[in-house]
Amino acid sequence: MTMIFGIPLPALLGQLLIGLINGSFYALLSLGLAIIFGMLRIINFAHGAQYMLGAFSAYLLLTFTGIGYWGALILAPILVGILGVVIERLFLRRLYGLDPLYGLLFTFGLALTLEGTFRYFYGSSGQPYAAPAALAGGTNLGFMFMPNYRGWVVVASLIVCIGTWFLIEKTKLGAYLRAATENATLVQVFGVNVPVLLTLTYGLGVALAAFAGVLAAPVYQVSPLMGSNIIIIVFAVVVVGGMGSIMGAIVTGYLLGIAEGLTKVFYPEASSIVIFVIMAFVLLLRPAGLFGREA
Amino acid sequence: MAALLDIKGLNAWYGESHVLHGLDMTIHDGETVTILGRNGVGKTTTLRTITGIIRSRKGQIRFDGKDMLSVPLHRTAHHGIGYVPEERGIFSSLNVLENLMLPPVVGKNGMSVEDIFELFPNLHERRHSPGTRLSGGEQQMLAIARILRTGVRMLLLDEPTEGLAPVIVQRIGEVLKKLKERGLTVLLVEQNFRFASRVADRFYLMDHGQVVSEFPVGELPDRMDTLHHVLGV
Amino acid sequence: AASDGKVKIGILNDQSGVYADFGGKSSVEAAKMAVEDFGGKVLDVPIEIIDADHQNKPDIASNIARQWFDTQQVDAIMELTTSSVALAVQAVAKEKKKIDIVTGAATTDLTGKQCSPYGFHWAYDTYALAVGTGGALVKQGGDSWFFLTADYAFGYSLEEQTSNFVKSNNGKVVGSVRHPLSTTDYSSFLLQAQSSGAKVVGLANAGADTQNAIKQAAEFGLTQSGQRLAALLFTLAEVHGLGLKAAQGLTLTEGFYWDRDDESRKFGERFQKRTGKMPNMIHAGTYSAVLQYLKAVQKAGTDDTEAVSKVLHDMPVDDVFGRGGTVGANGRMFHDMYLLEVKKPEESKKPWDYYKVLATIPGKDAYMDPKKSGCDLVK
Amino acid sequence: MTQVSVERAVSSEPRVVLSARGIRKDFGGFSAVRNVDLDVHHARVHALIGPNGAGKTTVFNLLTKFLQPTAGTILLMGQDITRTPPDKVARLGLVRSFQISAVFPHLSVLDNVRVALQRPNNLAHQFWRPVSALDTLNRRADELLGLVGLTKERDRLAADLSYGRKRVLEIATTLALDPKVLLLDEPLAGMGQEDITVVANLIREVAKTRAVLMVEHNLSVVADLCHFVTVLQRGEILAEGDYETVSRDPRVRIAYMGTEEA
Amino acid sequence: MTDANPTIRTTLRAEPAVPVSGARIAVLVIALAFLIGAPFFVYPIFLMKLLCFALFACAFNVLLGYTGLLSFGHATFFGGAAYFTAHAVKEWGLSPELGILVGVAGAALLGLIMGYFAIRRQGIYFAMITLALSQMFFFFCLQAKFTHGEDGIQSVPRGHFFGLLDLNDSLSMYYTVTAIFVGGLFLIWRFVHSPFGMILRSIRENEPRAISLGYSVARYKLGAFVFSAALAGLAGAVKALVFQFATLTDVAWQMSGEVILMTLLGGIGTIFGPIFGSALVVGLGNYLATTGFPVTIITGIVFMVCVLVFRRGIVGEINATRLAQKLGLADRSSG
Ligand SMILES: Nc1ncnc2c1ncn2[C@@H]1O[C@H](COP(=O)(O)OP(=O)(O)OP(=O)(O)O)[C@@H](O)[C@H]1O
Ligand SMILES: Nc1ncnc2c1ncn2[C@@H]1O[C@H](COP(=O)(O)OP(=O)(O)OP(=O)(O)O)[C@@H](O)[C@H]1O
Ligand SMILES: [Mg+2]
Ligand SMILES: [Mg+2]
Repeated sequence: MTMIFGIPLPALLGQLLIGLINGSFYALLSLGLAIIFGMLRIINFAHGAQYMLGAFSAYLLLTFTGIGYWGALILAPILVGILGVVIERLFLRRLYGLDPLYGLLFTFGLALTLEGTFRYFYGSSGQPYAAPAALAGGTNLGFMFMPNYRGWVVVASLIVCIGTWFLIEKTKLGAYLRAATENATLVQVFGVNVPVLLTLTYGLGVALAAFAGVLAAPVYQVSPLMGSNIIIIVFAVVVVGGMGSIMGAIVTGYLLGIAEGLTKVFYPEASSIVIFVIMAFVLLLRPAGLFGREA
Repeated sequence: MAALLDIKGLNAWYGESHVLHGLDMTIHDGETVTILGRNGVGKTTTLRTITGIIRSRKGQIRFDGKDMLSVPLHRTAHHGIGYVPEERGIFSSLNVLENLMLPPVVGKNGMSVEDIFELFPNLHERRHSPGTRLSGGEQQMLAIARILRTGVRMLLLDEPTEGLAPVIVQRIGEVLKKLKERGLTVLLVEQNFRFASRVADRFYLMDHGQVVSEFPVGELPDRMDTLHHVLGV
Repeated sequence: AASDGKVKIGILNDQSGVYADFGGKSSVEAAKMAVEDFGGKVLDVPIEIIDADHQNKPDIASNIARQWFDTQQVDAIMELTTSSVALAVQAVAKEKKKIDIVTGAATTDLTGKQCSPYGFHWAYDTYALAVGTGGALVKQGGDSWFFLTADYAFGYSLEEQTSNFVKSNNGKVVGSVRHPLSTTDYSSFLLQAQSSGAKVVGLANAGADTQNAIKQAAEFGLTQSGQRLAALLFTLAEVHGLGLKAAQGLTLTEGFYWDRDDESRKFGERFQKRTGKMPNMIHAGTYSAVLQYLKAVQKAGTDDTEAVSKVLHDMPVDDVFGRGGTVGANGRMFHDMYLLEVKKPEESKKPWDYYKVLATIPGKDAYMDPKKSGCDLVK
Repeated sequence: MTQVSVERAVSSEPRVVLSARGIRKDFGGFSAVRNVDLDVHHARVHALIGPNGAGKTTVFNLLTKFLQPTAGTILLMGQDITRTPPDKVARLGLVRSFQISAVFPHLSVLDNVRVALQRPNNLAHQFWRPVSALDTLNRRADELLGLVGLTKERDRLAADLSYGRKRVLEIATTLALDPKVLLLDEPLAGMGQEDITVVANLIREVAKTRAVLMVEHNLSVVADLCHFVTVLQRGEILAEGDYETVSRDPRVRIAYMGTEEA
Repeated sequence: MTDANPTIRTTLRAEPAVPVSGARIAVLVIALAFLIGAPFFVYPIFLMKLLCFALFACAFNVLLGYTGLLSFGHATFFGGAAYFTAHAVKEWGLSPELGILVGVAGAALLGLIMGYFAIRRQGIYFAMITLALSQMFFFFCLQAKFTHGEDGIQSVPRGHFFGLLDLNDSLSMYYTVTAIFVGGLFLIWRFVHSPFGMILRSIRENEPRAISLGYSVARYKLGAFVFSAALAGLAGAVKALVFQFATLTDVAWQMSGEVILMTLLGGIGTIFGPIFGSALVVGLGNYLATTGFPVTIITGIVFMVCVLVFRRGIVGEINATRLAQKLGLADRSSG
């Protein structure tokens, strides 16, 4: 058997694939963060909580209305997205134009409240949620046993990431959004309804988090704390990728997922901090991040 | 000639501070009118109030017969008013071409992109650079070009020559003349008196948030004394 | 007679944080049930239960404990989820010469290096979990082990103690991997566990980490391929949160199961009426601790700490939780532990019917010999 | 504008204090500055003019090391500063102003100047002394404010000054460092006529004892003030010489001044 | 520098040095009297906790309020110092004052390392980098042997301060803590209103301009960062002695969030604001513990309300009132 650093090649391939799956979540979440930051100049600390809300909506939809996974995959992001819209309308818009730190602090409070509320009503040990029957079981890839559901996660996240990237970078809508970030009044003077745009953007970013949440529900325990564990890592991903760069967020998400996966094989003790270490190095060598735009 | 823009008794405030005190102004279709005045008399404020950026305003603004006071900010452009701000407002996250294409087209007699690039060859050359990586003068051109594409009927231009090389100032003068031939109405704010006198049909002189005098270009020589006094030119 | 006209017990635990399901508000209910069962009065003075949420912060906990002792005439504090809190409050109680009975924390230090003459450890500890899952499971044929260990002291000590029992029962440990706290994705580790070929995969972690690992083990078909999953610290509440579909086949050790016999069922049902859920070993442990404390006060005829402690050390425990229990000189309460297996969904006949009892580990075997505990109260 | 000021400082010792050789700056594929050689002399005013986007500000950024040149070398008083960080360059005596006014808005006018004075007077690191330690700087600061006519505004917040006054303040702050070489980016832009006169005279005055390199579009001032003019176009030097020579150059007229008299 | 944001300078603005007015002195005297008399009315250990957190918040505020840098990793210094001190006193048998010194030095060193990376960026990037680095430190503490994992370092002896004062007596402990607190506060006040502090302010106002005046901005920021870290460490070290333990909660990122809340609530960029803020947060945490209402929800709501309607914080709002301005309690710029 071919060995690489003392690890059989097939095992290595397996771990790479697993890293990619992990990266799918990072990519989806950092994409949403990057969009919200890019357009609203708000670091959405509540992103993790909204991811959790996505997973919980799937669970609640199932328990109270009987709507299963596929329905939830569409409905949960919409519902959570609408909540995002409401939050933006009522609160966030009062913070535009202020120091972005206030946005960070507000969403931090929001995250605490959301998580606290769910912990209060649903306890901390979480709720069960099963993968859809169509994706149950797994496939033997030769080098590893691959649960079908995980394959689907990779595919779904790729589709959504690329679609979102296209929407923002390649359409007129995206140009409005980017311009509005810099000078919303002027874009309005040009005849674009910016407040509505911003609202929708936040809704979209939040919906992406919720989508990731639904994807995660069958893999991870649906628990009020699921978001706060992952959000700090995703922050690091975004810093490494370069804030505000959509492509950067996506690519870095996958890359760091893989890096983390490999660390789990070679030096598992360090897998929790490997992303932070990478971040430190990137900051030393390229302060703007891998994909950041800075002279 | 019909009055395209008709302003009566306009008052405007920045928070507590009252800046425009009953301003009256009438601009006819196809005219180029220049507002003159010292620093801080409220020229920029006048333009910002017309577009609706400043919402705390009282009085009357009619554009093409319609009352503009109740129009939301993002609808102003659709009525046919285009604005080029003093600070130019080029977007750094958009490249030159994207900046140019940004404002939605609101009228039918907008210029085509080809025409624009012919008028401003610099922009064509730098079309893929980020907007704010242009020099000051290039940015000014881009800001004007951007509005020309949308086909508005009236252009509000705030100090388009500030910080520009003489040769560019001259070019912008030519552009304004061409726009006039195309039937565009222009309301221009200028400190550069020499430039203004070349392009304008008529002048308003502002002081303390009011129009203090109004005269056509022909009367300019007779007025030089007052202008000297008020503007220090 | 009681010193101040009443006997007051404080339940100090996590009610809103990560361990809220462990005990939480429901434990307060359990304590109140004990008071009712005792008759509401002791030595003719009323019994009062108060409670507080320490938010898993030792400084808040120690602050509250001091205030309870100094200004609120609290005579004993119980439950004390999470070891940092338990150790801190035990130190305060020792200083103030007051009784604390821990049911919510796992560390053996409470009855070891940091033991207190007035401190008691009631429900379980890492040693007992290791004996139960490590020792008893080997006897059932699970003789080769692979550990998935949380990368901090708690994980290490669980792994170490468990492997000792595995080895002393002639089993072997074929490998282990350490994962950071709060890891969400366990697939890499599970693949390693899978390829190790061990019969038992031991999860030396807790809470959400264990839950995620179990859920993903099901996804990777670990149990289908003949391996057995053993959670070293896991309770009924978490099995409930995970659902039988994901948890089936899991082996674990608890000090209590509501469906053990009639007595426990009666207790369980009463508890469920009040809280909406069945009790785990922490709830039942807190019930038992309160009850035993009251009995001790009764017997001592006073709520004086020294006297009550002495009775607590000497008097056997006999209630639904601590049947035939005894208390060691280091404050450790010895009671039976149960090796349990989570049922398949189709085997479960009624709500909360989650476990099969694989083995009962007698109290004297389940806990560390006080002489070896390192507690300097043991001569 | 052909008049030559009689007041022009006589360059007693026209030695080169700042010199750049073959400097170049590429942004992505685009080179904003190419092959620029510059010699700035002590006790002279050197103008850098050119159409918008010619690269004047970029040259300033390169000389002061706010940008790192892609190629070329820069010498400050014989010392190679091509790789030196910007704050160090400033400490070596090369100080700049900015095209858009750069003051500390929420400090008083006096404090703005005092901040600049702190470093040369070794009062920058003391975290254990009270601010009143800085009062020793007041005399010099007031002197500088007097020089630019800001005495009346001494205690106002810089943010409350009008644009023109801010630029004046910026110049006072720059002078506080007593730089050997002074780089001014459009120092007169946005100023009213009175300020223009004051500041132009000030520049003339300070240039007697140091080198000044300035970017300016106001050609009458350039004609009046500058000993030497370099015309930049598309990142390259188009013409050099004194104002009369340069302004007669037909290429300069086409590229910059236009056909009419400015 | 694309992330330079113009609004930061106007919304996070600090008070300039103001000549000491009569009213100010009166307030100080009252505060001091209160500190001296307080343990006879309020629970001393609670007071000590309060003082530790107040010092922590004030130290944090040096960075946020006077340098414009939001650190989301200050728990590292607070909790880190607590561990160092606890270890030094318990395992090495050092005296309390030396233990505190070890804690402070350790925190300063951590500050130097974290600052070295973080000051390369500004604004929210800075916040996120500090957050990530402090998370690394959390994992370090979790896994390192000397911290005893989730048990924490327990039963730390208080010992005798300078070999004389028996800290096991709660009153002498209290007055020691008070003295350290007042000393720390004075240090902060002096630091902020010093020539060095002046440069910090100018950097916050206009960084490129400060560079062009020859200031190596990075060094000043780093200096402020280390100072703030060291004082946060002082607070943590004292807390370890007060409670006689050091645990993971103090290095967790939630603690960093809490100190931000304290500062925000009290008033960013005011000297006394963080003291009020921490009193409220600590008091609330204690109070809610026994009410059965979930603490996180309340904390979250307080956060949101503060940001939305109460950005200046308690002291900031008081300073802005006419009366305060008239008495000369407030500064010139916040009106
Ligand atoms: N955002 C603002 N808030 C408060 N006051 C303002 C604001 N903008 C302008 N002003 C004040 O309003 C008055 C008019 O300003 P305006 O910008 O209209 O002057 P202007 O005539 O355009 O001057 P300039 O020639 O300098 O551009 C000035 O006194 C100015 O100080
Ligand atoms: N950071 C940058 N990245 C890319 N291009 C840049 C950058 N800075 C400047 N440029 C480009 O370099 C050219 C020169 O710019 P510069 O600002 O030096 O012009 P300038 O001569 O100062 O013009 P002005 O008189 O209008 O201020 C311009 O075309 C500009 O677009
Ligand atoms: Mg203006
Ligand atoms: Mg320039």
